[in-house]
Amino acid sequence: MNRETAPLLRVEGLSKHFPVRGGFFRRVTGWLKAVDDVSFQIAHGQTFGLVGESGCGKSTLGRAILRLHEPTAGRVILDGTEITALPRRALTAARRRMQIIFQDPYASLSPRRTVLQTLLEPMEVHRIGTPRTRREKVLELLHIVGMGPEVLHRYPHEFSGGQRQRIGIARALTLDPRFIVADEAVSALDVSVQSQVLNLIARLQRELGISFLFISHDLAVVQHISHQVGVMYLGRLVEIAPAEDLYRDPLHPYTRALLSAIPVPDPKRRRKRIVLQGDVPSPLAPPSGCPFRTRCPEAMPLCAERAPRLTQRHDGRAPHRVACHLY
Amino acid sequence: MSSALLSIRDLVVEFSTERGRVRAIDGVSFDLAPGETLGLVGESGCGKTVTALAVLGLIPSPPGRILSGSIRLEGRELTRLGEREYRHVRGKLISMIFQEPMTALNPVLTIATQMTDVLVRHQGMSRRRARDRAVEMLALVGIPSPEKRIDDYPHQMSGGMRQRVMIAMALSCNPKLLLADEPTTALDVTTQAQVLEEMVRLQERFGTAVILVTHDLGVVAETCRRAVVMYAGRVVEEAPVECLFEQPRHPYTEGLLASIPRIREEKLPELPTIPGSVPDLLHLPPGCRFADRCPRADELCRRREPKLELRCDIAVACHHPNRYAGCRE
Amino acid sequence: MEMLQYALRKLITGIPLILGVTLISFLLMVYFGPDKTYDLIGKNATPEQIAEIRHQLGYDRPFLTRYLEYLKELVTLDFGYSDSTGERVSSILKRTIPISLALVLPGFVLGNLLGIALALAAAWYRGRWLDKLIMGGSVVGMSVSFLIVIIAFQILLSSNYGLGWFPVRGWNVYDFGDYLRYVTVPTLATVFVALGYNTRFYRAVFVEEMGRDHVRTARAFGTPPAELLFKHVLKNALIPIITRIMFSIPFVVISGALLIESYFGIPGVGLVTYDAITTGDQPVLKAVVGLTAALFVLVLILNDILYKVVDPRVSLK
Amino acid sequence: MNRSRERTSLWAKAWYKLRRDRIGMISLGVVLLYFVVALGVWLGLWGQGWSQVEGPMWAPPGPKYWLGTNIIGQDIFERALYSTRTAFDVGLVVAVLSTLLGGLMGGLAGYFSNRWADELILWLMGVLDAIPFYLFVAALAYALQGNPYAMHIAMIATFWTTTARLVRGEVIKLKQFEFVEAARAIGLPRRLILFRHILPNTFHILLVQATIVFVGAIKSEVILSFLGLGVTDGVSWGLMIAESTQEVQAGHFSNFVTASSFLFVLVMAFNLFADALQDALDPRKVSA
Repeated sequence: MNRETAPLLRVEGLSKHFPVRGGFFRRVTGWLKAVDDVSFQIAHGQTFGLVGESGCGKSTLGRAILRLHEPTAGRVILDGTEITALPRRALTAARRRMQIIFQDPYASLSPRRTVLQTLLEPMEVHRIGTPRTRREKVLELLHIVGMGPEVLHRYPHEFSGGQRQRIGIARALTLDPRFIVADEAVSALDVSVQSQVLNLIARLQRELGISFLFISHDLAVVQHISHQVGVMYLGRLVEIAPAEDLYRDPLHPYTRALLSAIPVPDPKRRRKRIVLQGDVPSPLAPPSGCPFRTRCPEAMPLCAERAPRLTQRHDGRAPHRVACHLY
Repeated sequence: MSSALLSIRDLVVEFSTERGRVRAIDGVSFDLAPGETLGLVGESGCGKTVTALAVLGLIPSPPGRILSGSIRLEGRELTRLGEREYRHVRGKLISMIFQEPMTALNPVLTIATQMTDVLVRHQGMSRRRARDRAVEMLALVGIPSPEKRIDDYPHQMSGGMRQRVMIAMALSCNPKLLLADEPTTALDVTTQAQVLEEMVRLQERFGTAVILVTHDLGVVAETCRRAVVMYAGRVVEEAPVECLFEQPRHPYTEGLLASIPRIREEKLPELPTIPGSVPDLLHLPPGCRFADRCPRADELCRRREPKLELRCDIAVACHHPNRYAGCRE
Repeated sequence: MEMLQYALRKLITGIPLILGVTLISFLLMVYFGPDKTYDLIGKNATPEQIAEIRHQLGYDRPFLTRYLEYLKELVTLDFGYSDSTGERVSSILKRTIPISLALVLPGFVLGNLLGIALALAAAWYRGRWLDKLIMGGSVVGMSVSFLIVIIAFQILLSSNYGLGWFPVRGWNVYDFGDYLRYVTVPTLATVFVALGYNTRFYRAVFVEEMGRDHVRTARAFGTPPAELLFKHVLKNALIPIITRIMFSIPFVVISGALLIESYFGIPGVGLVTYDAITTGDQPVLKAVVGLTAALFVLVLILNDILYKVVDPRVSLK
Repeated sequence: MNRSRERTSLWAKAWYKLRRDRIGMISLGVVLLYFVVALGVWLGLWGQGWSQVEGPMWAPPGPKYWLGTNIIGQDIFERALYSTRTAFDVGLVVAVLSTLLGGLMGGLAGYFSNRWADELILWLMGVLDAIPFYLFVAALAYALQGNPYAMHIAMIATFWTTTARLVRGEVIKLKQFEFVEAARAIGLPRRLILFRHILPNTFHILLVQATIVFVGAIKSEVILSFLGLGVTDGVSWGLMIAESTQEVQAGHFSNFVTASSFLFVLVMAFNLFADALQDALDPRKVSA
């Protein structure tokens, strides 16, 4: 296969189930299916936006891909290497190629280590370069994320949330990864800083050709930087489409509801919105059939019987896939 | 404005911290008409929540205290009320909904206990009457089978449900003013829509005035009639939402509006941003607090702090505001 | 039913704990403990006499057998006879435990109740002078040794150099009046020593609870101070309070009683234990250690069940 | 970011805060003064005449015997000085070793929480907590056949559990933090994650715990010595109080008051210092 057209990351049937214990001897009495049979691909230098509400399993999915959570089933193939099959030592080496940016800028930096220590550590672990080249690399990375050498010897508590997030991004870049998971990377930031960081990530991916899995609960945030967007509900992907298609023509009733629920900052356009009834069901006891049917305005008897599979939309030109019996 | 329900003038709230004294809000003034919905907008640390807590006399003290200024509810000065008198205001004339539905309700008391306590205290109802009223209120905020759910403990409910309970509890004594502090921020988007809708519907029905404290301009656009924008402890702009969104006058409002993530028809090459970050309240610049981040800042801005100036129904604190787009008088 | 099942499960998980405690104390006290052969028959015994007495004492049997015998004693509550007095250990305990309870209980209860009351006051007036006064007093109280308190109180209240109101030592209790006369000074000493620690602990608990969102909500709805303190703060703080009280029970009964009883010459289980320590009376020591471990497990179970009672969120699953 | 803010580690910030705490600094001074006294005894500068029986029985305080003499004519002041050394002997040994042990065990238990290593350590802590302290000391004294360090060992063996529980809780909390996940994501070995990223963030607990254990050890020594289970060679405040109980009944209070006051002032100073330290190190306050 041509390297240009082959995807960088292939996720096939990935599942992460957590055991639930109870009963007399704390036996395993059930499984929480945080991620259930998820498949998608990310092309070289592209960003895949993953959207869903809290508890839908999107963060678990991101961590399972990196094997920060050990997946229960399924395969992850990054750049031809099957990550899920790697033994421990090889996995450590493979971590050079995949990194993660976290949500909470206050919790993601080690509080008693300086910026320099934090940024040198990945290179030390992987024995990259000499002390001198490592230091040069750190300065270069700081420059990329818009910070100067004066921050090298400072501690995380001396920075604002946005600055910490930049340091976290710099750390993820130290190993020149091919792929980065950004887990709610801008959600904890104020609006004015949020767009600074979003622009930074978009620039990095353009200039360095890194592929991103950008996880967020906010469809509006995802739009700006995503090429593909996937929508998750109760551990499953319910819709995947190129960004333009998804926002122009959302198919799954859940995607539509999500889109219409976003408050629009324009007082003249108070639209009628689809307000979903009730709450997300507990992932411990998901509904039969389609997981969304309990809140779906278009639910049919069929939906309770059979879970819809993610299928290519028939009429479409674009690779727009949706898991809904309506299509 | 004598017709105002709530009138805040030059309010200053100070906190003593390890590194020195900080004015969390510094000279905040605005009015609220009966039944009106006002958005109090700004980013974290701008003082919007402190303002709401000050209205209810709930500034944690120590370390905080109201240094000066006045808060009047129907002409009655609240800052001078004793603790005992204030108790008859809280929950009865003014009530408040908080951001975190997970922690705002007492975990070891049932919903029934918490709601009836308020009604018994402020309305002098018998417990039985109070319970009936509480069930009624729960039904109004859209809780299914309220006569059963009322005996639940908070942890048996979802976040959205709890926030509805808070709304029901807050409106149960028919207060004149409801302070809603980021009531939907902790909720998921789809739940957020439900809860907001519920709140607006009830507020209209009861004729309650609302101060909606939020960082989300989208929420303000959809629910409020007027908005007060705060930055670093000060009001920078106050205007009817139509004017504010169509023609923001303060460069901060303008930047904030531009940088809201929104679904766009055309993808922009670069998202608009406000450069820099919010100043440290301990080391404020001498002039305008926004000057460091403002594209229009000049010598004057760095030297002198602009005052909030009112023209027609738009007030702005800026030396170089956007052109005035006309007013609706 | 759910409660019973839970208690049963806890009891089963408590078994390793009891095994551990008994094993360690058996190892230290009996296996590596003092050899009593020569105490019993003197230095000039013949090898046959020595072998005979060692056989009687069980020293020649394997470790495991002896340990299992100890466990059997624990299960049947029959610990044999005291080495020093020859009295049945079970009857010694039966006689002395009630005295210790009567001695220690008033101080324990008062120390906790007063501690909670002072802590509530301090937490309510946090940062004001009353808080500073109470907390200052607590630090002073924490800094005085229990031993010094006992001696000082005895001098001040009981001896001829002080007020001389109460008996100096002993325990001649025949009616309630006697009881009050003998229990007062030990109780005052216990309360004095416990109060500092208790007040500090409880204040920290209350201050944390008062900073919670739901207390702010209660204030935002005009809840008056008494209701706020008792219905919202105290009630929510019950879990740490219960934990502290429950887990101090085994120690108060043994350690607290030991010092007081040995100083005041009160014939409770503490004094018996102290005498057993000094004379190396192994049957008594084995009984005390075993029973304390059992008490500890009981406390663990009771504690968890009480959690369930005070906090609806706690599930026994 | 404001440039005027000093670039400081959390430790430097804590020290800065501690320096501004007047009560904390005064109590630190008192503790150091005691330490100098103990050091002097170690170096043989003073307190060497603690065991000489040369004075008259129960001499009143005066220029020769500053605080009088005891029942057999020993200089009470000398004995009190020497006891300071005994207290620091016990306090330092127990505080340092039990804190190290507690930190290590708590760290391991927390890092491997809900696995067998954790279960084992928890079980051991439960067992040690369930054995009555005085009995444990006595049993250990038997088992070690009069080893003078039996008391120290017993204290270390029982005092580490509190520290370990606190550290375990903190480690479990820290493990959830994203910086630990970040360390895993860059492929840092587990050992380094624990020692480089997790344990350094529990040092504030260890430091405060060490001061608390120090106080606990000194106080326990007094009671154990009184019960005859403690110090066997040398003299300690506890032994002084033990011998004073007979004197007290005869109306001679100097021995009792001296030992009690020496003990009280040191313990009080240490308690106040521990409070100040805790305030200064509280991460919730420091990061604000």
